[in-house]
Amino acid sequence: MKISIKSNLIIMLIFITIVLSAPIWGKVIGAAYPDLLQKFAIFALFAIGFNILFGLTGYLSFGHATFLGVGSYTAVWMFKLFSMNVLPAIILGTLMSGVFAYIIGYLSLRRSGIYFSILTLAFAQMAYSLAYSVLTPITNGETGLQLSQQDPRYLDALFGVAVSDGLPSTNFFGLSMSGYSGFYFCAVILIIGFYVSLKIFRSPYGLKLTAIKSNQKRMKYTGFNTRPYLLSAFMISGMYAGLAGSLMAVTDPLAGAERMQWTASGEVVLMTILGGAGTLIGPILGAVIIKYFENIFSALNTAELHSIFSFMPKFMENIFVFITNPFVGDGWHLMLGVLFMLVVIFLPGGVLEGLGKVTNLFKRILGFKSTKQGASKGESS
Amino acid sequence: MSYILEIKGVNKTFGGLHALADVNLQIEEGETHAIIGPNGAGKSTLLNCCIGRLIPDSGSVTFNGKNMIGMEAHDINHAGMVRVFQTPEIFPDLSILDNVMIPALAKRDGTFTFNPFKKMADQHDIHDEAMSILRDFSLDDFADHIASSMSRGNKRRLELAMGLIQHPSLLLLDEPTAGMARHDTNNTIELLKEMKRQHGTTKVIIEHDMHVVFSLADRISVLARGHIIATGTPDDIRNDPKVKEAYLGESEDE
Amino acid sequence: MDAIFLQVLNGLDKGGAYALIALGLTLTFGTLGIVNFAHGALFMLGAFCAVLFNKIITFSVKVKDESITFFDAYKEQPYLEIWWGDIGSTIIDYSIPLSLLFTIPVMLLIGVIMERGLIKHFYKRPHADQILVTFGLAIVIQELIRTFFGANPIPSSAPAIVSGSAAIGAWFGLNDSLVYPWWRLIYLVFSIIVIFAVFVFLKFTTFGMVVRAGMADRETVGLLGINVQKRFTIVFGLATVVAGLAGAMYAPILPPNYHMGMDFLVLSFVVVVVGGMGSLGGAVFAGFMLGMLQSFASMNEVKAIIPGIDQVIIYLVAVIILLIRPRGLMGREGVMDD
Amino acid sequence: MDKKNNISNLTRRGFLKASAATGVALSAPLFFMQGAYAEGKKFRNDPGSAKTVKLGFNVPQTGAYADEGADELRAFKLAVKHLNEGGGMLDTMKPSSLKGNGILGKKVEYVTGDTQTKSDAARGSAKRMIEKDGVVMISGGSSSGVAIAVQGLCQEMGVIFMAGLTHSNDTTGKDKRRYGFRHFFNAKMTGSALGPVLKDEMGTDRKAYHLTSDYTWGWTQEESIKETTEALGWKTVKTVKTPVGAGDFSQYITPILNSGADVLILNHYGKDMINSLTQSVQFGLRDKKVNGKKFEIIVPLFSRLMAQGAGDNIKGILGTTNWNWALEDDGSKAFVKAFGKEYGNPPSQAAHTCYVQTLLYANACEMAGTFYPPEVIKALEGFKFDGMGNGPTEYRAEDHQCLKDVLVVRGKEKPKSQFDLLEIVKQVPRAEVEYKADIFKGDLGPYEVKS
Repeated sequence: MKISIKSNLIIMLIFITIVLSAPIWGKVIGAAYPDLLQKFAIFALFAIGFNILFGLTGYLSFGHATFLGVGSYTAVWMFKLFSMNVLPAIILGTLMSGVFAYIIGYLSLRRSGIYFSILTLAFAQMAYSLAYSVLTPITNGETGLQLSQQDPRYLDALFGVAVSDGLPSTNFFGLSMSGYSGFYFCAVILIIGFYVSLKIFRSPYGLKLTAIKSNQKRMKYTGFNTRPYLLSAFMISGMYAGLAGSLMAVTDPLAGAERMQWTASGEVVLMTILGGAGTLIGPILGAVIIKYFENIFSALNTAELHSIFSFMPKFMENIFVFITNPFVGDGWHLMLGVLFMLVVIFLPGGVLEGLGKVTNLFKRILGFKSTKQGASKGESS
Repeated sequence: MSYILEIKGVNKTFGGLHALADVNLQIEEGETHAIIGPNGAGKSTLLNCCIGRLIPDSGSVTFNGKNMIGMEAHDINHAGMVRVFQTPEIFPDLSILDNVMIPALAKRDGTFTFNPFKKMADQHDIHDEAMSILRDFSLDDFADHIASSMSRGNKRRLELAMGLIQHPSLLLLDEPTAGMARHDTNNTIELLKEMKRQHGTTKVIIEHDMHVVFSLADRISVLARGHIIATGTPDDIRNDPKVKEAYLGESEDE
Repeated sequence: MDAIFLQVLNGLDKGGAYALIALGLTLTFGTLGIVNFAHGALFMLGAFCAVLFNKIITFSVKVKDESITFFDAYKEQPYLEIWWGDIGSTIIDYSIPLSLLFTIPVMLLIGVIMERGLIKHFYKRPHADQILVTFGLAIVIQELIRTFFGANPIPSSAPAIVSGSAAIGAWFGLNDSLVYPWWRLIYLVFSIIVIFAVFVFLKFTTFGMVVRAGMADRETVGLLGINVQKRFTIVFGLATVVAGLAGAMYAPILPPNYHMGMDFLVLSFVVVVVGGMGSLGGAVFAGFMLGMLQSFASMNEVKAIIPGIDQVIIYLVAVIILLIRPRGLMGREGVMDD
Repeated sequence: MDKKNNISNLTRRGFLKASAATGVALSAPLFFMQGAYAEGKKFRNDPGSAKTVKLGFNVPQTGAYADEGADELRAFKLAVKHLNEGGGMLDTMKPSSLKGNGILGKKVEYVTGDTQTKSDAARGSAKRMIEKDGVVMISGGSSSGVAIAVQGLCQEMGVIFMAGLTHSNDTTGKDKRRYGFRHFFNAKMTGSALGPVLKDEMGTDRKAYHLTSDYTWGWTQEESIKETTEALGWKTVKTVKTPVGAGDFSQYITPILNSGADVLILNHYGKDMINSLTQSVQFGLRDKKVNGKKFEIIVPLFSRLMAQGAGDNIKGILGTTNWNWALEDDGSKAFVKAFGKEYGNPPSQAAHTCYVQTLLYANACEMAGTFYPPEVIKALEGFKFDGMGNGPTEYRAEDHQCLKDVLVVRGKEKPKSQFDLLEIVKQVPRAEVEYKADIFKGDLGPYEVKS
C-alpha cells in the first residue's frame, strides 16, 4: 500500500526535529515547561500504541488505561524493590502490561464490535475497582503507590548507591529524570515508539491488520487466521500503554488507581479520534491538543482572558471574554466536549483531515493542483 | 477414480427448513462443474458447507482426501479450496492493488506471520504478481484506486482476481457474472477458459446465466429443494425432463 | 431470612432503575441502530427536570434575612406559598410526582431535538462514530448542567407522606420491625408500570408493530414504504422520555448531581449487552438480574468469602456471560455481529 | 512587572497572538528560566528582585468536589486581596508581621489549577505552577489522596505546600513532609473531640456499625472513631467498606436493620455522605428503637456544603467541623464579614482553612525575612498564633499539624437561614484532642532540597 511518497528516513528526520525542538516551539503556545512536555511525549506514545489497535484493526478498546496503570505500578515497584535506575522499571513495566494484554486480549478478542468494547471496559473497571480497594497492599489505594525512605532497593544497595537524605529520585545511569532531562528521555522513547509504529504501518503485517479492519470475514476466507493478528496487535498496543505508564512513573514516581478508570481509557480514545485514527501523526496531535487543553485552558481565568483580548476595543473585549469564559478555567471540559463533537461530526478523519483540507484549499487558491487525500483516508469503521 | 472434492450425504436444516437433503456430489480433477437450480434450492448453502462457513448436520465433505468439516475457514483456504463471493467481499477501504496483494500474501505467508519490521514496499514478488493479475483483468489502471469507489462490474472482476491469485486447486465461484454487462460477462468467460487452459484449475460454478453455464461447464448438477436431481454433461441436462420440469421450465415461464 | 428478603427488595429496586435505563438504550439501538453514549446524560437530565420543576414552583421572593448580621443575606419565600397558602405548600411537597408531568414533554422535546439535530446524521455512520459523538454530547450536557446547577448534589425530597418507611414485614407476615422506604417501593412499582406500558405499546399498537418489525429487520421495514424517519424520531423521543422518567423518580433516592449520568452509563451498557443488544426483554431481565446480583454480592456474608466481590460482580458477570453467550442472554443473531 | 521572570506567562497569554509569538520562538530555549537563582542560598522560584511574588492555588474545579473547590478559590482570592491591601484577618491575627503590602514588600499574584480530585491531574497542575508559573507556595486540595500526592511532589521540588481541606491522619502522619503544613484538623482529633460528647448524649452502652469509604481517609477515620468509642465502652458490631461513589447504598444499609447495632457511623465524605445519609434516613434508621434506645447516626466529618446537599436529613446529626461561620470571635467575624461582602454568602470551612493557610504562609515569610523555604519552614514550625477563628493555635514542629480547638456540631433542627445549618454543640479545647506526634510513623525529611 502506498501511504506516502515520503521515505521513512525523511519522515523520521522531520519527526525527530519537531519532537526535540518542543521546548522551543512549546514557548510559542506557552507549553514550554518540563511537566507538560513530558506529558505530551508520554500520552503521544500511549495514543500511538492505541492507534495500532484501533486505527489499524478497528477494534475499539475501552480499557486501555488498565495497561497504563499496570505499567505505572510495575515501574514504581521496581523503584521500590530494585533500583532507582529507570531501565528495569520501563522494561518490566512494558513486559508486565504485555502479560496483562495477553490475558485480557485473549478473552476479549473472542468477540468483536461493541461486545469487544464492553468486554475490555468490564475488565478495566474490575482492575480499577480492585486496585482501589482489595489490592491496596499492592497499589496503596486512593493515595497511590509512592516511594519511601524505607524501601529496600536491593540492586542499588548491592552497587552501593549512596542513600540520600530525602527521597531518592529516578535516574538513567546518573542522569536525573526530572525536568528537561526527563523530557528528553521520554522524547527519545517516543521517537523509537514512533519509528516502530511507522514500520508496522508500512509492513505486510500492518497491511493485514488494516485489511482485518476493512473486512475481517474476507480475511478468514483468504486464508488468514485473524485471531493471532488481533491478539498480537492488542498486545503491542497494550505494551505501548505499559511503556507510557512506566514513563509516567519515571518522570513522577507515583502511581494512582484513577489512571485506570474508564474515563482515562476514554481519554486515549478521544485523543486518537480527535487527531485522526489510523494515521501516523494524528494520535500524537490529538494527545498534544488534549493535554494542552487540560493544562493550559483549565488555568485561564477572566483576568487572563481580558489580557488576551486586550487588543480589541473595550466593548468587543468584554463580549469576547463573556463568550469564551464558560469554555476556559473550570469549563475546559465543556470546551473539550464541544470540540470533540465538532470533529466527529464534520471531520471523521480528525484534526489531521482538517489540516489536509485547509492545505488543499490554500493550494487551490494559490493555483496548485489539489492532491488526493491519501494519508487521512483512515476513518474508523 | 479419485475425486478432488467429494460431498457425501450432506444434510443441513435451518429451523424447519430442509436446505440440503442427502446431497452427494463428486468433482473430478480439472473439470468445470456448474451447479444450477432455482432460487432457494440450497446452492449457496452447499458452497458454505464446503468452505467452513456452515457446518452440515450430517455427512462429509472430503477435499483431496481430507475431511473439511469442522476445519477453520483459513485452513480450508490453505488446503487449496478458495471461494469467490457472489456479492463482492472485497476490502472496501484498501486500494485495488492491496486487495490483490493480500490473498497473494496469504498464499506466501500462511495463516499467520508476524513480520512488523518488513517493508511492504520491498515485497516485490507479491507486487509483481499482483500487477500481472490486475493486467489480466484490465484493472491495472485502477491499481491505486480505493476499492469501494469502483463500479460493481469492476468489483466482481477484482473479486475473481483475488481468488485466482491464490492459484487454488479448486475454485468455488458463486455467480461470478451476476450483475455484469454482457461484454464483461463474455470477457469473464474467456478469462475463465484461459485460466483452465493455463493452470487446469478445477472449478465449481454456481450460476443463473445459462449462457455462462453452457459455455464453461464440463458437467452440470441440478439442485432443487435441497436435492441433487440430476448430474451430467450439458447435453444430458438439456434433455433431462426432470430438470426441465424443476428448473428450465420455470425459467421459461418467467 | 429477613436480610435476604430485604436484599431481594434492594435488588428489585436497583434492577428497576437499571432496566428502565437499559430499556431506552436497547430500544434506540434495536430500531435506530444507534449506540447512544449520551443515554446516561438523559437519565441525569430527567433528574434535573425534577429539580428544575421544583425550582420553578418554589420561585421565590427574596426577603431580607435579619438573622444574618455580618452581611446582607436573603431568605426566600415561594410565591406559591404566598398566593395559595397551604395548598401551595402541598403542591411544593408533591413536586417530585408532579414533576413527571413536566418531565415528559421536556424530555420528549429534548429527544426530538437531539434526534433531528444530531442523531439522524449518524444512522449511516459506523458505530464507533456514534459512540464518540454521543460521548461528546454527554460531556457537553453534563458540563452545561454543572454550569447552571453546580457540582453539589441537590437534595430532593419525596412527598412527606411517603418519605418514611413502610412496615413491609407485617404485610408478608415476617418480622414486624422489617421496614422498607415507601419511595423505593413506589419506584419499583413505577418502573414495572413503565416497562409494562412500553411493552403494551409495542405489542398492541400498529406503531409498535412497525417498531418491532424494524428491530427484527431494519432494511425491510424501510422498503415497505413506511415513513421510517418519523417513527425513528418518535422512538428516540420515547427512549428519552423513559430515561427521563427513570431519572426524575430517582431524585429522592439519589440527590441529583451533574455526574450521575456517567455513573449510570457504563452500568446501563453492561446491562444492555448482557441482555443482548436490541432485545427489550433481555434488557429488562438483565437489569433485574444484575441489580439482584449486586445486592447479594454486597452482603457481609458473601464478602467474607470473596473480598471485593461487591465492587466487581457486575463486570465479572458481564464478562462470563459474553464469553459463554456471544450475543448476551437474549440477543438475536445478526445484531452487531460485524 | 519584571519582564525576565514573566516571559513564560506573557507567552501563554499571548498564545492567540500568533504574530507576537513568532519572535519568541526564535529565541533559544531557556532551560533554566525557572532558576533565576539569587546569590547565596539557591532555591526554586526565588522571586529575587522581582516586584511580585506568585502563589499557586490548586483546587478541584471539576468533579465531585467542584463546589468546595470554588469556595476555596474565593477564599484564596480574598486572602490575596487582603495580603496586598490589608483587611480581613490581617487585623485580628496575633502575632502578625503582615503589613498589608504584599509579602516582603512584593505584590502577591496567584495562578490557579484544576486538581479534578485526581492525584495525577493535581500533580500535573502543581508541576505547571512550579515549573512554568514559578510559584513559591502551593495551597489547596479537597481530598486527602490529592493532598498527600501534591505534598510529596512539593517536597521533591522544594516548594512549600499549605494543605487545604484534608482530614486523613496520614497527611501529617505517615505521609508527613517537611514542606507540607496542615491547618485543618484530622480524623484522630475528630475521634477525641467526639468521644466525650457521645458519652454524654448516648451513654457508654452502645453498639456501633460503621460504613466506611473504601480508601485511606475512610480507613483512618474508622480506626480513630473505633478507638474512641471502644474506649467509651461501646461495642463495634461490624465495619463495612463501601466502594467510593457507590450512589445507591441500600444494599449496605439493609443489613444494619437487623444487626443489633444502635448507632450508625458514616465514614463518608462529600457525595457519598450525602447519599448514604439520605438513604439511611429513608430506611427509617432514625425512627428505629434498638435495645430500648433510639437509633442514632453519626457523621464524624461535616461540612456546611455537605449539609446543604443532605437537606433535612442532616438535622440532629452529630459530627465535627474545623470551623463554622457562625463563630463569634473577632477573627471569624472579620473573615465572614469580608467574605460575605465580597461574595454574598458565608464561607465554608474549606474556604476558611485555605484563607488562613495563605495568611500563615505570608506571615512566616515576613517573620523569616525571606522566601527561602527552609527559613520559612522554621518560622512556621512551632508557630503559636491566635485570632484566626480557632482560638489559640500552634503549628506543631514535629508533624506540621495545627493543634487547636475542635468544634462538635449538630445539624440544626430549625435553621434560621439557608446558611444556618449547623449548631455548635461544644468547642472541645485543644488539650482534649491533642495527641503525641510519634504515634504515627513517617518522617518529615530534610529542610534542604536539591533543585
